[in-house]
Amino acid sequence: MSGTHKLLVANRGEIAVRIIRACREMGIDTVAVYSEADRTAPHVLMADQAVPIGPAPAAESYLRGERIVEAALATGAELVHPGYGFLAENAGFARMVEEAGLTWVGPPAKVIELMGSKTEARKVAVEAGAPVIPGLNDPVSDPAQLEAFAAEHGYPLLLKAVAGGGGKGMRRVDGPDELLPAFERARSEGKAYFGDDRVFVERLLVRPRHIEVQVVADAHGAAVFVGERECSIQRRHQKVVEESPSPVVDGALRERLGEAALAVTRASGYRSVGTVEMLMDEDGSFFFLEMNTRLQVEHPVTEMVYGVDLVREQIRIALGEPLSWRQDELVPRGHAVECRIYAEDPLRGFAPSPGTIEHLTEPSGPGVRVDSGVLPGGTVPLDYDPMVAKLVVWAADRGTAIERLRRALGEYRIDGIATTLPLFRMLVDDPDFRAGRIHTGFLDRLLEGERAEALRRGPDAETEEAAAIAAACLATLEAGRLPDDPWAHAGERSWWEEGLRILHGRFPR
Amino acid sequence: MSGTHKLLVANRGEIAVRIIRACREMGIDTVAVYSEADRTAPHVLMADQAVPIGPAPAAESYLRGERIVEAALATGAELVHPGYGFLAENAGFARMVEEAGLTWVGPPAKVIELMGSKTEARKVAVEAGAPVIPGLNDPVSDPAQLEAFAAEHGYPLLLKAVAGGGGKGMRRVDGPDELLPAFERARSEGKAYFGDDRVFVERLLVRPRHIEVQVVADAHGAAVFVGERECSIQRRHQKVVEESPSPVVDGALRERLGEAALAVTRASGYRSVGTVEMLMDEDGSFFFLEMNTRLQVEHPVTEMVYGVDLVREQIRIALGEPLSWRQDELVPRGHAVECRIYAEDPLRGFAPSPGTIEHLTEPSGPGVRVDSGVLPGGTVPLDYDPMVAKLVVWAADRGTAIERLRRALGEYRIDGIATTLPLFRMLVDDPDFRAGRIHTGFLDRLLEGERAEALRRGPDAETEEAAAIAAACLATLEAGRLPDDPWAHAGERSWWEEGLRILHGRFPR
Amino acid sequence: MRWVIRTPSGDREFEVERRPDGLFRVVDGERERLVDLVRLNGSLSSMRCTEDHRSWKVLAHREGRHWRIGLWRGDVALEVLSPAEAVEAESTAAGSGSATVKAPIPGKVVAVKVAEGDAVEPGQPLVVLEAMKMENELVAERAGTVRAVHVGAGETVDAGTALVEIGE
Amino acid sequence: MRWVIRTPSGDREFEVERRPDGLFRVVDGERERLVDLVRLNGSLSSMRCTEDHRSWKVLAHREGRHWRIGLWRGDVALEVLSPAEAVEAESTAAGSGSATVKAPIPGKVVAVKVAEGDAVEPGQPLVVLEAMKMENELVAERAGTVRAVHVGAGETVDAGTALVEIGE
Repeated sequence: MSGTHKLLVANRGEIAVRIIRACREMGIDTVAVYSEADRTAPHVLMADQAVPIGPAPAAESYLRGERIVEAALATGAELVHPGYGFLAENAGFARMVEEAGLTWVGPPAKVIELMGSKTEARKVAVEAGAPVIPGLNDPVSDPAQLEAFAAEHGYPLLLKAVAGGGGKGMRRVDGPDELLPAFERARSEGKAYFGDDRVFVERLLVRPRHIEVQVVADAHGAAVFVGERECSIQRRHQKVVEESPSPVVDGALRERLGEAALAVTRASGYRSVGTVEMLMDEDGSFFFLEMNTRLQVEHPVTEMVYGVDLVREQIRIALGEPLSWRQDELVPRGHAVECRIYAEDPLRGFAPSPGTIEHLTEPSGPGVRVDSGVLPGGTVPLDYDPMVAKLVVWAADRGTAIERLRRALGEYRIDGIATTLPLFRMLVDDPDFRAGRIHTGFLDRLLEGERAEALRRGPDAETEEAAAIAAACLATLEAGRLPDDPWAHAGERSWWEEGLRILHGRFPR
Repeated sequence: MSGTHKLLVANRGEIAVRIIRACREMGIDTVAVYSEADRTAPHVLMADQAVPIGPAPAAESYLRGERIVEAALATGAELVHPGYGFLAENAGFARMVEEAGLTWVGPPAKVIELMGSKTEARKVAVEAGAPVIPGLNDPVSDPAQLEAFAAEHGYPLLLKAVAGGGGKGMRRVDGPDELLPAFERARSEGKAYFGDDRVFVERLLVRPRHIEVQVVADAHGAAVFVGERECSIQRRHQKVVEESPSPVVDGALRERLGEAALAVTRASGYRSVGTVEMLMDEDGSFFFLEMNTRLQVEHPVTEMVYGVDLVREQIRIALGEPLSWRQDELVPRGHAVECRIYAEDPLRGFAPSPGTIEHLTEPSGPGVRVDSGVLPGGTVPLDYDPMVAKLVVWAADRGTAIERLRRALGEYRIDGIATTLPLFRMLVDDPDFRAGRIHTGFLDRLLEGERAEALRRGPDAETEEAAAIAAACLATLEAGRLPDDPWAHAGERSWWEEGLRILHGRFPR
Repeated sequence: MRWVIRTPSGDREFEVERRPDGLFRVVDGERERLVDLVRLNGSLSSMRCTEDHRSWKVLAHREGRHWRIGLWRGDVALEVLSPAEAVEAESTAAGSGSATVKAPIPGKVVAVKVAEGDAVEPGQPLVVLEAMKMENELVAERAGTVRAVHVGAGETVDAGTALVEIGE
Repeated sequence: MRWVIRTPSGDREFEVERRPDGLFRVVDGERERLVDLVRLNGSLSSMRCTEDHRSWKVLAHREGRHWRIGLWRGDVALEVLSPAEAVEAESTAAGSGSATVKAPIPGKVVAVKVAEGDAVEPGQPLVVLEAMKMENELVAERAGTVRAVHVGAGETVDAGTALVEIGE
């Protein structure tokens, strides 16, 4: 019953689960690695083997490349899949994997290096004939350079940590007053998270859309694009909702986007699945932003619309197999939307909300997919990215997909930690979102307005009334168990509540 | 926030949940009806309103049409959706609904009546030019007729209760000795379940495939077919696994099947979604079997392959809207397989296994859909059909779909009741199933052979060893809590187990 | 039993009685409802109003008097109080002139942006806290004057630790 | 602690000891394993063998000495016995010459196909029981002679009710 190959997943959470699922379906055995905080995490439970690699902090576990390579060698895994985040775009780790005689499930190390440098990637794009946004070609060493650039191109500007990604180390600058503090903050975040305090500057489009093109290239010179994703719903430059296709991309524009993305892909010597990110202006013109040399968080929307399995394909390509599809076989059908469920409290400035998941009900049924990294009773550790799951829906068109999303959000229940679910329940009713009138500043603006107040107020009056009645009945039910004092304070809980509490406390989860 | 329409679901279990989900996505309010056994069933929890209609036995609740109509009138529902089973093919109920001024989500009562009679349906098919299987045109009143038919066409024969369906009231006869007892049994089951003891006889194809064609017709004269489903994996004439497309149907054969099905659909004056069932011989010739004038249990495989929502379409058509698709827009993509999860014990002759679901983990991730009618902690009542959920997977091709099914079955855990999950885990490894070499007697034959012994033995040696180690550790852990006697008998459980047991027992579920 | 339910849109008072048949009689002013509420697995309940047949799947989470009720259209945060407690809570809330800004999560203080005596406006950054790979700015919810600063940059704090006091 | 684990393919004996570090030392003949088993929510546990890093999600369901362990590749039914119990259980099973056919589920007896004194073959129908809309034939699992019939057609029976006794 053992597979013919064995793959180590150098990641955790939902993406580790996603990769293990793909391996199961390919008959490939899997090895998980885990930190002390993840001893009983879902990816550990699902993998065929699991190897501890260090204490909770990522810097001492999931970022320790040499321990991960050791684990692969110890278990006989020949493939290493990095997922996204952690070491996924670390050329040094890719090289370390290959030097150990293992197969890296991703592009060659030198391509990661090339496209990981914003300045080099920009040069590749220019040479490939893809449009790029105005900006300085080299990192800013002196604030005076910033001022000169601002004088030439005007505000707003965008400061980006050279090694940054996923919204970390990015700062918007709206005027001269903000220039220096933003520069300091971008440098400090770059240093703290990526060990690199160099910062890059470019013109900021005022209401741009974030459109990205999925590309796949094999080791035999074939490459295709698999449509685009619209990732404009962001918060603090962090994607929150993604969809495919984009509401503003028609067939002709899709061709042009795809050709530009493929030109960059080919020029970089790419091999594996990857993503070319573009910024699109309100007039439909687009600019190369960067290339993500890895699997993307939001890959499921493309999978649902194109009927492909990108993780499977990525592993096939790493094994040297040829691309499964010709370009003309990749035909979009319907519309998919993904919501990233974060353990963050939208009512408290999106403060991270780690803790124990006391209740979990996931939606299912037609057109609904949940890629989850948590179990009921499990904990969301403080040490890692707070994304706990992705809810992805598909339907025949965008309007129906949004209605389906509303239905799925209604079924979705996570209790014990705060999540971004209430935000999404509000979003599906927003007229601008429903009409597809979105841009990268959309969500931040939405949360400033009266909708934020609505979020705080909670659902409609009828729902509030039902909740009040339910609470009154449940309070009566619980009070009935304590004849003397209806109120259960800490030390006065009824015996069964106490038993349950102790039961839960006794077993590490 | 209220919808513009309100629909009553005259059913329970997973199909009631499926219909409520479709309504949610269409902005239609929902009314559930329920028996005493279903006071806290999922469909009751999900609907906007819920009306009790009687005690547990179906004959006193879900089959009481007049109470259901009363419930619709009392709650202001204008639409009634019957699901499948119960009153779905009861023309009298359809008529009662329409006479009360409500809208029936299904074909006109007279079409239900026409196609519900096997003899009339056969005449319609003959007139429409569809091939039919040799058989007597009228019910058998005298065993002598049976003997005469057998003398002319030979054995095996099939006896079918006139009003039967879903495998109830069907008997295979292999020789003269079995003729009379089988006739008696078919009559008695017909009488018991459908109140009609008339029985029909026809030639039985020896290793036929059961292929059915999904049709959809609107009120404006348009009709399309949405590919075929292969339903050959059956047990006692009850479908267990269905897939789309059929492994033996190519484009040309699909056209011929579709045209025959549409001819019958048009000739019957059909309107709504419906299914034309065909038997296919080993040489690819096919015969009209019957028409199911309702939504089919296995509709999700068609939905996943064609990217359509059949329940939504059914409701749209009942509201008088035109068909959403032209025939040429209905293009199949990939392959879908459905497993019906029954509360039955495959190790004890598929004996029904009602009870409380103590643990439930449903699979998810790419290409997996679960249409479930149960909740963790919920009960499976003895009074109704034992199907608790449907697991449906989609992938780019049949082979990959089967690998995905294996992965999903591995993730699926239902504890507290016996289910058919172990059967499916065995099936995905069967070489004949994997090669698509299936027929309607396939499963019964499979279960006679050494595979049945494998089912009894359980999974492979490595898994058995892991289970033994787990049990030894868990037993030690539990024994450690009872210093005197390591064995926890009923009265000697450790305090927290007892607390948990009482906690569960105290609250009705 | 009498309860004051404090919802985002105001207080409501209910008289609730469990009848021998297991139904709850819920009286709200002149309106009387019969409610069929059954506790299921863990925090899950089913609820139905017998008059209008409205039905809900209820997920209830309780911490002392604070409840969160999850229904199909979203979650509602409530307080459930006895009538006496309601009066008492009212007067406490009204009388308080100062607010304590607490750490919503465990984390590391990256920067403190205010000092004792500073005047602050609503939305003004007070403390930057790092947790879960993000820097989180804690801002003033109301205008006032900083009465005390309890932490310094570099300190690690637990959830609930008082960081800054703001008075009038 | 010593356990005999009775699996479908035979008995295995384990000596299990919980070490101060929380790991389980499991000795099976000459082979020794260190097992990291953690109980999670309800019936769920995680398990890992430290030597070969094999890892499992374990769902355990127990009724007295009978356990069902659910793993990724399927469920395994086991008995967990003390060495003394294992010897005792062995002798009971071997000594018994008769079998009682019980109703596996509650239902209604539709027909009784055998009478006292009949010789039966494995697979021969004994009783037809109706439940959940289906007629279910209960068949003889072994050859023998019907020693007693405890029910008649039309009777409603509970799960576990003895229906027929078959002897040698």
